[in-house]
Amino acid sequence: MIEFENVSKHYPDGTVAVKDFSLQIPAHRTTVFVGSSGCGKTTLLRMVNRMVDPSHGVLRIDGEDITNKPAVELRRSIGYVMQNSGLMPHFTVAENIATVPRLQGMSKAASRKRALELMETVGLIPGQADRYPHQLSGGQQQRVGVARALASDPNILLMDEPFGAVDPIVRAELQEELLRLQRELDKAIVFVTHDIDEAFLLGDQVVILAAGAQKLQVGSPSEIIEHPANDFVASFIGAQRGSRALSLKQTEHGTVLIDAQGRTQGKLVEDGTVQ
Amino acid sequence: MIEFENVSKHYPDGTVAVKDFSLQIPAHRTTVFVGSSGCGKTTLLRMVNRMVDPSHGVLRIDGEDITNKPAVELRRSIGYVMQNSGLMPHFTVAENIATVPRLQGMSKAASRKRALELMETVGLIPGQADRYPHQLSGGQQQRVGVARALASDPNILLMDEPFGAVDPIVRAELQEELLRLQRELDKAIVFVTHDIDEAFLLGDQVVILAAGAQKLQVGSPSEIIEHPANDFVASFIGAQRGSRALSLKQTEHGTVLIDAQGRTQGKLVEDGTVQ
Amino acid sequence: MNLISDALSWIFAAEQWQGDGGLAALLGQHLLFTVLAVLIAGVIAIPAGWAIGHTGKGREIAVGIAGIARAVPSFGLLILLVLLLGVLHKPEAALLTFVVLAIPSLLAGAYTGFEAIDRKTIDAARAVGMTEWQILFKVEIPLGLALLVGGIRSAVLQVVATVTVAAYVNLGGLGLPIITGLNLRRFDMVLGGALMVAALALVLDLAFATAQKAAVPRGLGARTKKKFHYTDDQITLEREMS
Amino acid sequence: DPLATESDAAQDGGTTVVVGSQAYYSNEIVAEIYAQALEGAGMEVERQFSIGQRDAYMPQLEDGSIDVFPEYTGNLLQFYKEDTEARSSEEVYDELKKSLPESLAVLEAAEASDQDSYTVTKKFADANKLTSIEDLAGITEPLTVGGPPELAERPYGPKGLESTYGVKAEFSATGDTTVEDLVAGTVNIANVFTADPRIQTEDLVVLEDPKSLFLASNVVPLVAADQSEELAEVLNPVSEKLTAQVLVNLNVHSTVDKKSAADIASAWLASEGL
Amino acid sequence: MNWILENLGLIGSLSLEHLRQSVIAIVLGFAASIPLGWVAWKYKLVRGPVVSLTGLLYTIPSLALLMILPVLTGMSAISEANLILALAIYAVAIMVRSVVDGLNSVDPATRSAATAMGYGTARRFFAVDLPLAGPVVLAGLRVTAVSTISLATVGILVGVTNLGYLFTNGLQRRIIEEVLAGIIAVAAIALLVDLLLLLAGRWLMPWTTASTLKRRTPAPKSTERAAS
Ligand SMILES: Nc1ncnc2c1ncn2[C@@H]1O[C@H](COP(=O)(O)OP(=O)(O)OP(=O)(O)O)[C@@H](O)[C@H]1O
Ligand SMILES: Nc1ncnc2c1ncn2[C@@H]1O[C@H](COP(=O)(O)OP(=O)(O)OP(=O)(O)O)[C@@H](O)[C@H]1O
Ligand SMILES: [Mg+2]
Ligand SMILES: [Mg+2]
Repeated sequence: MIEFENVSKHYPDGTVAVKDFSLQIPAHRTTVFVGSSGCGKTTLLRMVNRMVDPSHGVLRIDGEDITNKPAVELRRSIGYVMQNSGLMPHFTVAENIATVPRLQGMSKAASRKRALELMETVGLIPGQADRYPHQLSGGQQQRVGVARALASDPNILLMDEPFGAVDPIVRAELQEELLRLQRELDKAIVFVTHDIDEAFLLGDQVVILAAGAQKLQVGSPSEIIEHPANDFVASFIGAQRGSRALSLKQTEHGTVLIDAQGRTQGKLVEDGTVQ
Repeated sequence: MIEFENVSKHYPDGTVAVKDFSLQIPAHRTTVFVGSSGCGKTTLLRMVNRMVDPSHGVLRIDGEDITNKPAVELRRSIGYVMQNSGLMPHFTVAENIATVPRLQGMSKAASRKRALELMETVGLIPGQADRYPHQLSGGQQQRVGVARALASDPNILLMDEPFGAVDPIVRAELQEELLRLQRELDKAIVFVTHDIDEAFLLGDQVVILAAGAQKLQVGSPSEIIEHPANDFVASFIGAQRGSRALSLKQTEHGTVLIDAQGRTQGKLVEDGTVQ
Repeated sequence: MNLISDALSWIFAAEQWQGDGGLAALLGQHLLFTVLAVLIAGVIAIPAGWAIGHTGKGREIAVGIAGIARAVPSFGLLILLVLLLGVLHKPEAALLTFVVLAIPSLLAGAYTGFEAIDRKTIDAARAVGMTEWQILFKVEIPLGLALLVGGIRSAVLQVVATVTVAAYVNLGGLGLPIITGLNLRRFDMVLGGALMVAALALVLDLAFATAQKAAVPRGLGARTKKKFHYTDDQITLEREMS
Repeated sequence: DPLATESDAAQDGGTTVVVGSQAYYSNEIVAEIYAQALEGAGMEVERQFSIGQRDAYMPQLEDGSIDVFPEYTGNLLQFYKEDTEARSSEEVYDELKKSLPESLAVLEAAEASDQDSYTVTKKFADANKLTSIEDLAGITEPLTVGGPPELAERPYGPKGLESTYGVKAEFSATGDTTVEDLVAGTVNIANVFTADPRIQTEDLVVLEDPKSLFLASNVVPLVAADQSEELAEVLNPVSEKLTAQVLVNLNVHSTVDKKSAADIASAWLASEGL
Repeated sequence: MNWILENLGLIGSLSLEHLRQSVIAIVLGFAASIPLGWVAWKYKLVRGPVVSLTGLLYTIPSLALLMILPVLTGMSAISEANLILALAIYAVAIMVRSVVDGLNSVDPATRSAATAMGYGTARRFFAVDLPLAGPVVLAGLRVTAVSTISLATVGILVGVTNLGYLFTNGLQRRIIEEVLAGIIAVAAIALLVDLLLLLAGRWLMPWTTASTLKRRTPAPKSTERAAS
């Protein structure tokens, strides 16, 4: 479990990126931070692996203040996936994935074996092991990024807009993949996005943030959609789909759902099973 | 009206970007090309203002083969908005907007007046006229791009993922703005995106494309959602929202719509008016 | 330190500055050679570089020529040209040597300036209906200017340092006290001459650094500062050529 | 100095004789002749040629890292005694012997000399009836002296020309192209070495020097004093054969026939039976 | 051309000398530039002064430097060490800047990713920063190598023998082929070393040349031109 207790962050130039933020992030669940640009999501995330140190407040992992552990060790024990993958361009795919095991002193052969296992886990074929990142597509690069983050079998996985730069179809694929992985792996995932759809799709717990990492609402996707805390949240979660207020319309092809502008948004099926 | 007649484009490296493409694009309407990366959308669009010349086939505007007109003149008579705005970094906002009038020989003073009018049209304040593009936010830059494209009052407006690079909230704003503008201006807009939601929101006619600019389906958003031409289209238009197959679920807060994974997608309201 | 003070007093001795062989005259000759050589090289290399940058063609040839030009020792080339052209054409021989020296930097400055421009900007210029000439004059030249000035700057510095060999073939310049002093074991002269060259180079470098800042179009303020910082010198230019 | 590799190489050479030369082709030929003659006498020879100016190599001779060096009596004397009054070959040679540091010695001087001179073209000499530097004083047209840059500061340079002979002349630092400049007419008086073959090939006239502006400067082997006896045995016969005309011929072989110093030296040694 | 054919041995041995002197200078200059460049890159305050001062070294006329250095270091002016030291100083003048540029060219996101994975500072420098700065540093090194080799010829003016000998000797003897041979030999060595460095770069930095298997959308440039 990760615990933020009255955490604040002031950058040297005076920006207050995070103001008095408290939150409990449960283990084995996916928590998503969602909010518009600059609201402090990345800052929150990077505090967990001490890439950013809080100006005030305490961060605990499993009850222990994280400042008690050397930063370098802490980081090796936490997976981190960033937008544009952050892969080392001069390492091959296998070398990238094996980075942390190697840093922890694993032998070259053993770490390569581990890398190949992980490639399978994230859906990469072994033939790509000796390629360089620029020889992969954006989506494949992100898979490598995920594999690398998983290499030391961390309990915590931090993901900062990991799918922000890939195109929608690949993104949907990666999202499905992550859902599948999480069912298998059962990590505490902290995920940052500014796409509310992605947040609702992936999050067990969704945290909607405003500037200064102010919590607007915390809850499960259903709780939030069914009961937005205020108008801002309502409009925020609606903003990206025209509106989530749908009504029924009968057409010759059956019943469809239309939004406030009269645009078709989906098709009504009789029950919750896939059509 | 823009007419593609059996148009193909082979790039020198052998890529067949467009293969035997025919389509009529009506005046005063918004036509959206949507499809995944590399399917040839940009190539199609750039053929209209002769930034790309077709290898085979003919393109007509209002019945006349566009190769009959000098490329430079043709381009001045067609608005073009690209992702990342493509503004001249060394021109001020007003100078950027006035580029085409100036090229056409309009006086400095008159073209500046025109630029200021257009700034108002696209929702920029006059105080920004003498700023440079990098001093504006991404969304504002896109507005400048639109204003520049409108400067010569063209009948045709080509837009290549114009909102692809801005964040979702600003994107929603710009989309609304474009809908409003189009109601006023009544241009033939050809819009490229790979976001199916955007396509359905903006398009009067939506063209779903596969590799080689193969037309999978052409129709209004409702026609396509209600009657996808094949499984691929069905999955493509569903891909970005988990699924568009929704079913009803009663909750204590009222009736909501859930998708195949049981995730809440919206709230049922009694009729089509906004809640 | 003694040496330096000797050199300084040599430089500042009033009689040093007068007459045909005086420092004022030598400084003038030095500058004249530098300016002429860079001008001539510019007339050749800048349009060529622009043509390469605009069309994207001929880059390999330019890189090849520049590579060879850089590999040719100026000192040897000067001697060869003096022998070939004869003593009556020493100034031409020297000038030609310095022109060869200046060309690589200028060529690189001209075309890397164009190449560093965001392709989208040029694409957009074409899409709004600019002709190729308009693209050249309204977009490429203004946006490529800062790197070009950088190229001129490094060409000037190289030429200033090398014009010292002009004295070797009786063409004066600040190399004269260096070469004379060398044979006379007069270190005040050698160091004095060297200090004069370095001071001249410093002044020119500062002037060009200022010009280079001024050449960055206003619109490319904060956002591209960094980029220009790291491409504003010869090394980077050369790098982009290789 | 541990970094000076030249010294390293030489220090171990009790048995090896190190022969040096200036960075001047004519000097190099003579050095090569010495070297081959010594080799002929069964000695191990190491060549350290083309060392540049006297200032550069004298310290190495003084510290023993070079053992043999072809020198010129007058110029060498001036190096040690700038204000010397000696002018004739004998005077210079005698005074030089006295002025050398203890570690150095000169062997027999050759007849051949390669000394500074003022030289004009034949055409100019005929037109103005010149045979001696003195005659220049009568010329009304402006005179320009060409020579190496440092001539401007030398006692026998333009200043000496004026004080000794009353000849006023501008100076032009023509350096390595002095003869070409004279022929081309950019200067009308040139500071040329008397063994320069172009004095013959280009039809030049060496002006006489009745007031001894220049010192006589004969070719002489400068050697390490402690080896002078063995070396003299080999080199004195060489110097004996080295006449003024021989030196010019040797230079012609180098500049006109483009032969290497080694070839020229071995051919000459063979022809002289040395 | 006769002269060249008859003196191939001389040209060859001078070339070897020349190469040896230049390579030592290049290696020394390179070795000195890495720490200097790192300091200049790391500490913004000293960056300006370090980069401009080393850059200014480049403008000291080589002849003057060759005469003045011995006075400062006490070594003999005609010693090879003196020439090599001077050349190494010029090499530093060029290289420091490209080391700084190279380190600057490393994507901060990559650097930050390395930190996030648990690299310590020193380890990160050698495993990440330095290799990624490699291409820019190599480009600087190539420029340095070429100019050092061409500059080394001035050594002859203070009495250090290398290919520069062919210039002065050729001038004294008016043998044009000799001077020409010198120029060609110098240029050939320079281009050869340049090529070797290029190949070494490919070998040491395989990621820079590994082909992009996925088709990269080419810059629209070429086709537009065809269209306009
Ligand atoms: N190193 C820094 N120094 C100063 N200010 C910073 C720094 N890093 C971030 N900020 C500022 O802190 C605020 C929060 O930044 P943060 O990167 O956490 O936002 P974010 O929610 O991740 O935004 P985005 O969605 O754009 O990634 C912003 O105003 C940002 O400009
Ligand atoms: N100048 C070119 N030379 C060669 N191939 C090209 C060129 N431009 C585009 N292509 C190729 O043509 C195909 C279609 O490209 P196009 O840019 O039209 O696709 P798109 O649908 O706009 O893709 P995206 O959504 O990524 O912008 C792609 O395979 C692309 O790689
Ligand atoms: Mg962020
Ligand atoms: Mg496109």
